Amino acid sequence: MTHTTTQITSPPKPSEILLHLGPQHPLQPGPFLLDLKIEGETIREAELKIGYIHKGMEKVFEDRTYIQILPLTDRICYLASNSNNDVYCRGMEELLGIEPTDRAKYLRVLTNELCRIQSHLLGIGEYTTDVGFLTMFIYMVREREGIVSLLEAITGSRLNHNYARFGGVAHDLPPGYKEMALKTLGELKKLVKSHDEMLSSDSVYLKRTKGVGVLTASQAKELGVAGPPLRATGVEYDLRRVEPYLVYDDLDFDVITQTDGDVFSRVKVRLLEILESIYIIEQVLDQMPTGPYKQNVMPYITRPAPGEVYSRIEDPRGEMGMYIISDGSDKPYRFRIRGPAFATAQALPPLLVGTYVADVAAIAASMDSCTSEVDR
Amino acid sequence: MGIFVDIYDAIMNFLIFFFSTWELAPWVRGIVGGAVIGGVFGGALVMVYLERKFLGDIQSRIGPNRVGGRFGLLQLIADAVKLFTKEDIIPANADKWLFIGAPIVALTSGFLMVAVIPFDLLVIKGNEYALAVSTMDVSILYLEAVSALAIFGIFMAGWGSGSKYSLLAGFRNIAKMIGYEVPLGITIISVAVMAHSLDIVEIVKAQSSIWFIIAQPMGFVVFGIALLADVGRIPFDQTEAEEELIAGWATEYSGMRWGLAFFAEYFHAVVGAIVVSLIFLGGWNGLPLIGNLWIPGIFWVIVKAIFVMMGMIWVRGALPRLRIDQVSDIGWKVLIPLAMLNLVWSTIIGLMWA
Amino acid sequence: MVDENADNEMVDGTRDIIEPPKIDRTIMVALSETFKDGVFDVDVPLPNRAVARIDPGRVKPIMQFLLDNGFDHLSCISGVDHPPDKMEVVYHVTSYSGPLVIALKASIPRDDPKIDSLCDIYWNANWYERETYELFGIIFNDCPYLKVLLLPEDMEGEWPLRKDYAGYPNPT
Amino acid sequence: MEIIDSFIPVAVFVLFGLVIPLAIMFLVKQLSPRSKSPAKFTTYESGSVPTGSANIMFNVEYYALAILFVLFDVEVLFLYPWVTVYVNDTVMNAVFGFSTGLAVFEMFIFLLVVFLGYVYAWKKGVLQWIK
Repeated sequence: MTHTTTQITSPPKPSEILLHLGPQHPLQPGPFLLDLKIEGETIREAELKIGYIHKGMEKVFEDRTYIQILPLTDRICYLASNSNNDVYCRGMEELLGIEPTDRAKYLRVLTNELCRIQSHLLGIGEYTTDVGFLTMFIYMVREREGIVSLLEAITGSRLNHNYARFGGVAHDLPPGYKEMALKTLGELKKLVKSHDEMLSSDSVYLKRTKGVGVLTASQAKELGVAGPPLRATGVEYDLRRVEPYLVYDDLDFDVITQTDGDVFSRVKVRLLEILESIYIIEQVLDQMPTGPYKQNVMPYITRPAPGEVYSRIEDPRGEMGMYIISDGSDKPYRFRIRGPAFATAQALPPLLVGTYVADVAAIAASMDSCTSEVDR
Repeated sequence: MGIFVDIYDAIMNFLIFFFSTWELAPWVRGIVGGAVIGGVFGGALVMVYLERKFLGDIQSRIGPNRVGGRFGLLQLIADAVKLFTKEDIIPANADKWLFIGAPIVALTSGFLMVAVIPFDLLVIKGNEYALAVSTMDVSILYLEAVSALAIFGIFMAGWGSGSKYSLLAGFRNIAKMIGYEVPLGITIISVAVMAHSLDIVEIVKAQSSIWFIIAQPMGFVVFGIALLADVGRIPFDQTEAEEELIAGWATEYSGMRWGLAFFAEYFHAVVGAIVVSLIFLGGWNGLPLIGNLWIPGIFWVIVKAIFVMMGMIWVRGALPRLRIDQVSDIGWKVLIPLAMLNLVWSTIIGLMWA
Repeated sequence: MVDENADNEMVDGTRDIIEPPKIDRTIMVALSETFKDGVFDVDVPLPNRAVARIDPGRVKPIMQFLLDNGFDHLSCISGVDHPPDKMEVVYHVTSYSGPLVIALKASIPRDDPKIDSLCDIYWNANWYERETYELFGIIFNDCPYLKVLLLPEDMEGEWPLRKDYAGYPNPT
Repeated sequence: MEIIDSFIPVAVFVLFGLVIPLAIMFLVKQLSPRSKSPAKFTTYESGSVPTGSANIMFNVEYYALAILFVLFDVEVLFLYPWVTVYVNDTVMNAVFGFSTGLAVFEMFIFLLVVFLGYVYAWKKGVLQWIK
């Protein structure tokens, strides 16, 4: 793939139009500008322009103490706030040389997987509404409510959870949580299975998604994507398996892959990952050890030794990495956020070239890019 | 029940007597027939409400539930008030007359369709009177012709808005309709073949023993799909696909001007539903085997039309949107051969009946 | 591992059937042997992490070597400002078949921050380089579209992530 | 009833179609607020300033389809008068001297010819949406 597929290189011919999709377009999860040069219904060139909600987080973090950064990591991507907390805390634990308690590890896995489920549910919902299937969107949002309530019961908040702490987590489970979770998840499992069946048998849906926006495994690797778009091409790359963090070593789960690499497969991977996450959570609830949920010493002014760390996690969208450089003070010297959505957003324009205007919504939504995180 | 029929017949007798003796009957009939427009307009309102509630049920949500009590009955009134008091904007680089004309053309097309729709057949002193604003020998041909006017309306809106989304939608509309007018026409012919007439009244009368949906189910399917495409509802709403083209041809329309275009769409959907109930579902003929059950024919037409509308809403709840090239493919490669096959089938059946 | 790769080959028939290179820390030895004076200060702080400094003039052959040895995923490019005299470009390179993340640091002079672009080697380097350019003013030679990505266009030339940045507007 | 009688109500309905929207728009003009600002009168393009005109030379990629559509519509027009007379022996015999079966047979031949042309167009790829 060449870089010319990411840019609009020439002015439109008389038969072509330059169409701006964004920054306010119904297909978008957040503001970005997608410039399309189209001829008839076919896209000749595409260019993605981002930065409409650039928050300068990396600069802001350099001016905050380590504890102050923690709630801000939620805001990188509100659908993956637990993952972001966790990756930051694990990085900091490495710098500080402490280890979370066993129970905290399980609790973090639990919240991470719940977070993945609700993110995937909303991702699939957004996707289905982008192919004109509003019904499935509403079903998905309805199902997501239950998961968000489960997260709320643990963390006390529905969107920006801010749950992980250095060396532990913020709270323990509320009483009776296991029964409540198993009940909700059991219902969710049935519903997701029936939705999967519905989507796999709806002929119009299949027409819209099969063979659309195809990525082969080698292309996906070249474009540098990770997460569901990569696994949909058949590459079994999941950081939970490749680089087992927390307690994923002790848990039994499959890395979900599909083979076609098209839009349908990407959604299918997410659907099946929801089921897999439910399976993980059931194990976590069974195996959860008793004991303290956080370290006794909670340093309020954290001054890690000079050094640097690159910690990463399997976000709902792919590989989330944080590169923290400490100079021994109470603020990071440099804080770099490597977001998964940034990588998938970069890979979007080459996928769009040569497809139809109507497929833009399907392809863009199937990559499940989070604009908030792309812009940071 | 019988008393209602008597009262209904008495009113109708009076009206027919009244019109047939008045010298200016056609003119007056046209003006009084405006009530039918009002009736279908009310039907469009019912469909909007039905869509909100029934689609809400399908999608496991409530739908309007604040304005006008628990069931949101006054939501439409609130919407109308909102539309009336919204600012009307004509974009600077729009073609002004096309822009203004488009909703008028679409709405007029709907009105003209209403003119020939018979709602009932009254037999008075051995004479048959169709309860229609205007009767003609070729009403089904006329119906198809004026319904095609709406395509011009949408294209006028698409081209005249001066917006790129609208332009794409306008071209999509043309591309879609040239694929679907042909199967629509052929299925209408296959219906007419069995009734040996192009008059809707005759077509409905021919269904007194057996509905045409039973005689030619394939024709019903083809007609239904083509009708969905004609009125532009999911899965054929490419012309206003929200996630692709904002609102398609209606992007630049605001306030009541948008409201008119919106109502024109629902008007077409309602008229389409009535047409389906007339030419495939037996019209005022009641149910097969059971008969009319002493209920006046007009109610049968309305009940059947409501069922067709619910079917349209159901389809919308159950299916995503097709892509425009797939729409074109389905029209040309599936529906046209099926429609021709159905024509041959219905001709043979029609001959056997004759 | 072997099974996974067999699956992959079944998926993508066009790929050559080559045993993928082993992703482990021996790559660091190979790297420092191949580029004798190009790679130095090799350190392996954690089982999955390796750090090294590289000669900024030889970044392209080093990356090509890594790509040929199975490190097919450029995870991230970060700039780090070390006033008063130098800047660092940190490359995090990893692989789609193993956990090892190699952080390679190239120090460049602060008054003339230039380094070769990796866009020919790793396709996805493009946006990372553009981001580093607009935030630090590090110029990547031959980057195909080196212009602002996240910032507004009139902020080009501000370099906000440099340590001495005083705030907008700050014409430099 | 004369034919013109059937169309007089139609003419009245055309008047309705013209008058009702205009009356509604007049009413709206009295009710709705007005505030002029230049940005309000640009066309909507997702919040970006539109570049280039929308009234372009569009590639008529379905030109062949349009021609085919005209052909089919003409075919359908041929069928319309035929449906009313094909069983009516007296008319057919009086005008053409055909019996029923013959008229149907002839129309099938006609349909077959059209269908062959349709298959030919399909094979030539006319029905394919151009990418």
